[in-house]
Amino acid sequence: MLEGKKTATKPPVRKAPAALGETVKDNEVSRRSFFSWLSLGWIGFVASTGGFFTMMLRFFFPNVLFEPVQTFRAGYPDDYIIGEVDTKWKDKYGVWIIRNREGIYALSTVCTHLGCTPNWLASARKFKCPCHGSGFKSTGINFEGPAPRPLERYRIVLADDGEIIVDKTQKYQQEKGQWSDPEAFLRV
Amino acid sequence: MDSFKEIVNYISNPTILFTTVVLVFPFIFPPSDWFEKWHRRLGLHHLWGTKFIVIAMLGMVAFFMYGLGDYNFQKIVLKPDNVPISGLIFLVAFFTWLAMNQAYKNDERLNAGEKPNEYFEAPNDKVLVWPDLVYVELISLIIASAFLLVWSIGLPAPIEEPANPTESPNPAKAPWYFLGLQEMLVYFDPWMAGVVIPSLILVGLMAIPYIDRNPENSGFFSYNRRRLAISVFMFGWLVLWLMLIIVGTFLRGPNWNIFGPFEYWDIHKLEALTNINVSEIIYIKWLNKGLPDSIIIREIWGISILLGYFLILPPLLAKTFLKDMYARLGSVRYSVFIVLILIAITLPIKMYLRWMFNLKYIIAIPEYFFNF
Amino acid sequence: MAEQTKKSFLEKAAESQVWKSIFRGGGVPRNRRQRMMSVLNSVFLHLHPVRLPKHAVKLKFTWCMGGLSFFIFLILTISGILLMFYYRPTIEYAYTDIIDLAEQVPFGIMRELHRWGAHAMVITVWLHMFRVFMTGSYKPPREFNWTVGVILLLLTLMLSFTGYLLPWDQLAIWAITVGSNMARAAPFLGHEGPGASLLAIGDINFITMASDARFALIGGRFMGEAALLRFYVLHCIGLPFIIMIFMSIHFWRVRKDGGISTPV
Amino acid sequence: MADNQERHYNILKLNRAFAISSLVFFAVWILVFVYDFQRPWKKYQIEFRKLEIEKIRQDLYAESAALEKNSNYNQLVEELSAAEKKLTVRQNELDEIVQQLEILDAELYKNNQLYQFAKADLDVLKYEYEKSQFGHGGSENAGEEYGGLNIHVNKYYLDVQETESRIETVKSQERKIRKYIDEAKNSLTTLTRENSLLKRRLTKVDPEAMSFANKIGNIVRDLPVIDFIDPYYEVKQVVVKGLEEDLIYMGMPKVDRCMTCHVGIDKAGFEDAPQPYKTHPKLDFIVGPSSAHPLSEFGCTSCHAGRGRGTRFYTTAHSPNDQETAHRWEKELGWEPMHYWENPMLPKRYTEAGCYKCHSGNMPLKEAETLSLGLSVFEKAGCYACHQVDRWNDLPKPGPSLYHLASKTNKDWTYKWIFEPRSFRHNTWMPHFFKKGNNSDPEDLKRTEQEVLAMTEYLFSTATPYKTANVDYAGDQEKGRVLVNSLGCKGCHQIQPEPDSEYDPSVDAIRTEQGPNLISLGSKVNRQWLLGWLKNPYSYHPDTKMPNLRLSDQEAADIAAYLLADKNKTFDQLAVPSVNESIVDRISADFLSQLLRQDQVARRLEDMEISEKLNYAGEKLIGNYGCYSCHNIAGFEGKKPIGTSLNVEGSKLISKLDFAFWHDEIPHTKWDWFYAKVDKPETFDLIPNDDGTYAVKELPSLDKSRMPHYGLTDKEIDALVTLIMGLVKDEIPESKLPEKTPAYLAVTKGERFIHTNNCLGCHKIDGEGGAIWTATAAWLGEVAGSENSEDISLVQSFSPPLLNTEGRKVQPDWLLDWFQNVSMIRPHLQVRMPSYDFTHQEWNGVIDYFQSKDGLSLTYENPHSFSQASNSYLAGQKVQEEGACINCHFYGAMKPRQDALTWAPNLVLTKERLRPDWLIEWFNNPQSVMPGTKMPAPYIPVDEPINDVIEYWGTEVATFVGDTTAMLYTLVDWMWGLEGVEDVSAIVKAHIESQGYGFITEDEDEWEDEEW
Repeated sequence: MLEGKKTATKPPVRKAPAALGETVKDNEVSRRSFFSWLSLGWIGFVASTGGFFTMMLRFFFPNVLFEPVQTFRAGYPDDYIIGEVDTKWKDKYGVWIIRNREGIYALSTVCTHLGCTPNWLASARKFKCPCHGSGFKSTGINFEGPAPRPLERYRIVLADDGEIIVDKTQKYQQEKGQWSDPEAFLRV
Repeated sequence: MDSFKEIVNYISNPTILFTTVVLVFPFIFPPSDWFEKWHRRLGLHHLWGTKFIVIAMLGMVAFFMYGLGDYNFQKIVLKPDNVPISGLIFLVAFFTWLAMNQAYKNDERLNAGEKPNEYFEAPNDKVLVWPDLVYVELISLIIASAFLLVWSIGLPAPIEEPANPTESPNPAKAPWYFLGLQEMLVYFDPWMAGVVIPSLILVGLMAIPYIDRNPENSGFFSYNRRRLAISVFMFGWLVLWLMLIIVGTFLRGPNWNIFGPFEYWDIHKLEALTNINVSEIIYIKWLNKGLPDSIIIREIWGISILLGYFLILPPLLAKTFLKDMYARLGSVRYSVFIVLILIAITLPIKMYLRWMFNLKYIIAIPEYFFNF
Repeated sequence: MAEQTKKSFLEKAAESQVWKSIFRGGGVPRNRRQRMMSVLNSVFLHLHPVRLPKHAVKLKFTWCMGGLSFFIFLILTISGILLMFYYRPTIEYAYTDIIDLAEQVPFGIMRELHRWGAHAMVITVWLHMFRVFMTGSYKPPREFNWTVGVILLLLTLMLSFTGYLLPWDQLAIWAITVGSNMARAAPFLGHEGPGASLLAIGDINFITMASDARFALIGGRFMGEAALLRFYVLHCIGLPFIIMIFMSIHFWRVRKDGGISTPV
Repeated sequence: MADNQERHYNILKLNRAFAISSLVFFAVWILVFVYDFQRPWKKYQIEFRKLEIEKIRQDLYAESAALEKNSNYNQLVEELSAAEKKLTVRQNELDEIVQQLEILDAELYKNNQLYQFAKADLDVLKYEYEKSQFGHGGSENAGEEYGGLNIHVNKYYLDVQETESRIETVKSQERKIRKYIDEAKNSLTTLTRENSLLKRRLTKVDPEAMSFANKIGNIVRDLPVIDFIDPYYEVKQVVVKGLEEDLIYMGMPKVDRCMTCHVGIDKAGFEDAPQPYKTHPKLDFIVGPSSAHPLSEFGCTSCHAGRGRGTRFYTTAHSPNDQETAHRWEKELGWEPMHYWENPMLPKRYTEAGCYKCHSGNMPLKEAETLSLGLSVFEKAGCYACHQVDRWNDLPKPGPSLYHLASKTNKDWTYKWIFEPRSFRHNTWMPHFFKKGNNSDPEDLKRTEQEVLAMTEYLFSTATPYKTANVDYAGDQEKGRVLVNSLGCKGCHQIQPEPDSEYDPSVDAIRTEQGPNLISLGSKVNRQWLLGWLKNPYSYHPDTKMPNLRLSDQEAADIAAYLLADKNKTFDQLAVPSVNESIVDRISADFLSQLLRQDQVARRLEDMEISEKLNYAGEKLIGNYGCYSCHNIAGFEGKKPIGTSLNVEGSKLISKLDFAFWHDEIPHTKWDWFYAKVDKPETFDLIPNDDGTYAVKELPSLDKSRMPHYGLTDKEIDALVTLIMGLVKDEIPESKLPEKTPAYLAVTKGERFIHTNNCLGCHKIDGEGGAIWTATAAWLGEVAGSENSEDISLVQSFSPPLLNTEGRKVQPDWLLDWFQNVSMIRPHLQVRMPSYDFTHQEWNGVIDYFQSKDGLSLTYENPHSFSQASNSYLAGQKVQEEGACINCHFYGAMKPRQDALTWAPNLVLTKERLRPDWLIEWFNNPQSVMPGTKMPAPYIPVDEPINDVIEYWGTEVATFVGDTTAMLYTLVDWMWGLEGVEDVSAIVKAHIESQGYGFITEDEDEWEDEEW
């Protein structure tokens, strides 16, 4: 919209002096000058209206949000051992952080069956839901019990200082092919 | 009686319900001479006779009364926000009948060379607004107000447990008038079902007067001379809109599974929902290799199918089946009309593809949230 | 005095200067002229023409659905304004205020009236449109008014949709969540819509959870306080304002386009 | 067109007007956008970004330079390139693996899909089957179907697993091939982590380090209108849940946006940057994410106050620290006081006020020196006596009891003291009620003199006698002087005849003012009283903080002789005016007229004798001035204090503070009002003149400000104002307060008890306290010469012991016994642990404090068991022999071999007194437990060949070689077996009297080297 305004305002301005140069007698109206003043007026008016609507639109996006923080800092990649499921954030944030050979991912601790919280059984290397027995592999893939789909993953990225940031606002579902999203998996 | 319930439950399955309705529909609302012939031959025109509406209404009332004796039926039908939909079923049935009844009568008059019923009052033979119309309006207002007040006393507005953004009810449903769209979500991605289709519905509705240029039959009920227009409209309105709302409201239960009206909403019920994309069928099932890395190569088949559907089919139709229409509408109107119709038809097409081949997406580009 | 003039009190009142000034001299219309004037002279009845084709007063033809839609709209406006005196659109109060409407507020039935009226209006609007289609009343010169009608239909649905959130219960927020999640899939405008990820320069995505169409609608990344307030304002001020403008156009065009459609 | 009928205006003119007006309109719109875009905080963020870029660049430069110098790094780089070269040879194999993997992946995909499909169908069948079992319909042959499909599914599952294992095999081959290169890469990554992180950070902020697309994006993201999407420059805020802003009708969670301009507040590395970019001090303690007070949990204004939502300098309600700053702000930032916010930001000097609202139970507050000083002064000056503050509700009155005043001193002294206390003792805490700005007119002086006379009269007429045993020892001044220096009096008292011009008030300094400055006592008290007091202070005043030092009669007499020798001649010569009846009448009339009519007053006065009048006026005046708030005075028991309660003084609305005629001279802020009030309490009775002088408001005598003048230093007043500003009504939720564990509560309570009773005047705990050390040094200087008094370790050894690890150290039941019945532990000490009359509960509180502080919670322990026949005991005997503990320690009655200078506790006491666990800790490293102790770690064989050990130490000791703890436990066993005399005080006394300490006054160095 802004660009349109800029380019559109130029030609009439250039025309205006020519129109003024003509002597306009009493009620006689030069078509050219009539056209350029009028169009200038309309261009200005439409642009202003555009400004008004831009303001309206922008007004709907406040400069700060009052939403609870859904991200947390989960330490450094080195804090996590390859091949292990880290349960230290389970109670506080509802997240398991798992590191495998390629990288790190954050699994939601909500069972996809009825929303209970499964447990990590280190010896059997699986998540087992105590409610109805759904089982998930360490990747989050469901392989037994009634759970209809794999556990969800959360967005996981590195902060500027190299700390891991887990963002619970963004979920990735395997059955939707979202696990291939670069932010669903942190390569280290 | 249980077997009756089981039969109802069984035919409530959208595959059966929808197929039946789609097959029967053109015979009830015949769009062409051929269907018209069978419509008469099968005696379906009696549907719009006075006797039928009495029977139909009594039948529907009887069904609801019977159904309300069933716990599961009662639970879903008497859910406060579902009550208007029950009302809607009766109202739509009645008014469809009323419109068609008058239309058929008018058609007969027109066929007999008479003017339509509404014409009896010659243009000069007008009535004054005071008091006839004003009075009728006042009485309507009183009745409507009384009706709403009775409704309000009889049925408390729902207030459920306090909002909890972390605990979603199962199933989580949109307001009932959007359930048709939510039902489409089963077959389309949200950008189609939630954005493109609703927009096209609105555009399509607005475009009706500009596409339907048939100057006849304005100002009175009629069917015969507008049967294609009415048939198409009826299909959209009754089948694609209202029926999907009813399915979404009454038949969709936990995990968005289908439940018959007399079926218990068992949260454990499972439906096999493993679906497959066109690219997977081609590359993995048929060619027995992995999916190509390049998105374009991977989805070239789906893209071709879609391009063929939207770019090749319309001119083809214009030359064959819809030759007359093309001539009547001209190219612009025809293009708009045919594209709208084709998009509307994608819904049943995708439904059947899903039911028959477990097909999920014709084009699947989740990388850019572009799935069709 | 009453004996002298033998006029009833009402008749006398109808002759007073006050009455005449208010009702433009109108008494109970008794003859054709008065019947015409009663419509012409009333700002409310003036919506109507003076004369109509006969079928326009036949319910069998009109179904009265347009009129009912408008009337229910008036009921909704009045009951809605009353509800606003008790309802506070904040996550702290909204839910409990609704409970209080049912439990404590005198004639809290206003809420039922409002809710069921809203459902009824959606139905009457649909049926009105159905009738107009079936009688082919959208044909020239009424094409544009049909379009306005479609806009009114849309606005009716949006009014109902925005109102649905206000009780702030599970029913409300999940219905709106499901409904508004569509917006995040809007092509290019929703952060999960096709093409949105293409609107980026370098590492900066321009369509994100905090800048897409859904955000503009609910005022946040999640259903929360801002969504409630936005829906409330839209429901009580924004949409009624717009729908009234379009209703005016609609009614005006009905008259200007030749009144109710009639067979040629 | 041509005919312009029915027209008024020339259309061209209208067009022109339309064009111009809409262009102007458009220009206005541009202005609107510019106005909205130009937020004042943006320039700070832009500026900070430059600082940040500069800093990261510097860090990166330094880091890269360090890396280049790192030989390890260069070697790794070489290794990597070598490994890569090697790998090229095997590239074919790798390619093949990639191909294999592709095929396998496709296979896995397909198998997996087959499995998933079958599994889904199976699950449905399973449900159908189960449903049919339940009798809810479902197909009848579901069971069969289920079984059949199950076999399929299992087969598919096996297929999937098989493919997975094949993939794993291929991948492990790949890993094997890439092993070296991967390892090298990994160690290189570890080494360059810091470097790459800095680079990453730089690419985020520094346009020059950005890719081209990001450079564009960097500009676009902050353009007007679209700067909501992902702006770099943005309003930052913290929503503090739980801490609320008091909005009168309700509390709202605090929202602080300070970090919008103070961008570097939580980023280390900007400590030297100018404001507003500076890093917050002590990030580890406060603000830092891992500190006890992270920014996200506490925000800013919860401590600093201010208008947290503001994003402009003015609207945030900044407060200047001084007038100079205020002027600078006015000029540079357009600052003015924010009048529309009750809690403007605290000026820097009062910042610590914010600590108090959460830590009101502590004393001292760590990291809050000013506030601690404020608490200390408030308690010491007895502010709490007149101004009720819940924290101090349980304390006794701060001043001495006046019940037996007549037995202590005389009327003249009392008169002069009350009239002007500092003329007698320059640094007394007794404040001046008279000769203040509002009562120093000649007329006022005449009246106040009579007032003091009346009060003195009342005090003496109501005083009851103090009965003491008549002691008739002659005292020796000189001995008394030594005793005052050595016994420990100076832990609480000073003897400081002249004011100290360099006096710097601090919590520590005030510890030596626990008791009065002991000067000029000869002008004040009578000997008999002093003897009685010294022998047992509680007999004179049960609530006194002065403890019983268990003085002998001779010692008391010596000290009294010393103290009474000092007289204040100037003070003695001050005149005491005679009673002026007419003034006394006026004073009495002022009080009487509060109850009686004028004529009744006159009659009453006629009926009264002069002494009656004096007594009457005195009593009323004591009530009026509130003397009874600080002192026990007969007739005033149970009376409420006269001052305003200060419990929520910091939250008082500023409109409730009367600035009287002070419009410009005192800024209208709460803290400036409090400052003026404390500094010069009568300020608001005065009217400032332009020339800097004051007039006094027209006030009846009884309406004048009575708050007395303490003569505090600026630092002390600031500290008090900090405290008062901290006394707020904010409700802090438990979640934001320190967790109230029993240990925390015990420590907090103990710290306050220890502070109130001045334990740290003598003892040092963890480096705090020990005010008495100067006195010890002085005493050492006298008895052993300056070279010894300068030896800090010697001073330490002759000062009261450190109480580090006291909880772990002693057995609690022994400690309780000892507290109640103090006996000698350290034989060489002159300084004496006094006897306090604390209750059991109070002593237990102290013990609980020690234990909780050391992380112990047990109150009962198994006694240490040992056997005299055990190896351990025998080994212990050997170790103590070799270690020659007897050099310093008593073994019962057995005297140490060395001189009294180095004597140490009787080891017979140990088994009753100390905890074995602590002894091991102690033996391991005495210096870490008690820095500066003269105790050496016992010598034990550790690394020596076992045969040598057997030879020199014996077989018993040899069994413990290799286990230091067990070896040290042998000493414990031995000590537990040690029997003998417990009380060696007689031996010690005799020894020191006869042989002295044996101070070494020559050749100091040799002494140190040899012995320690």
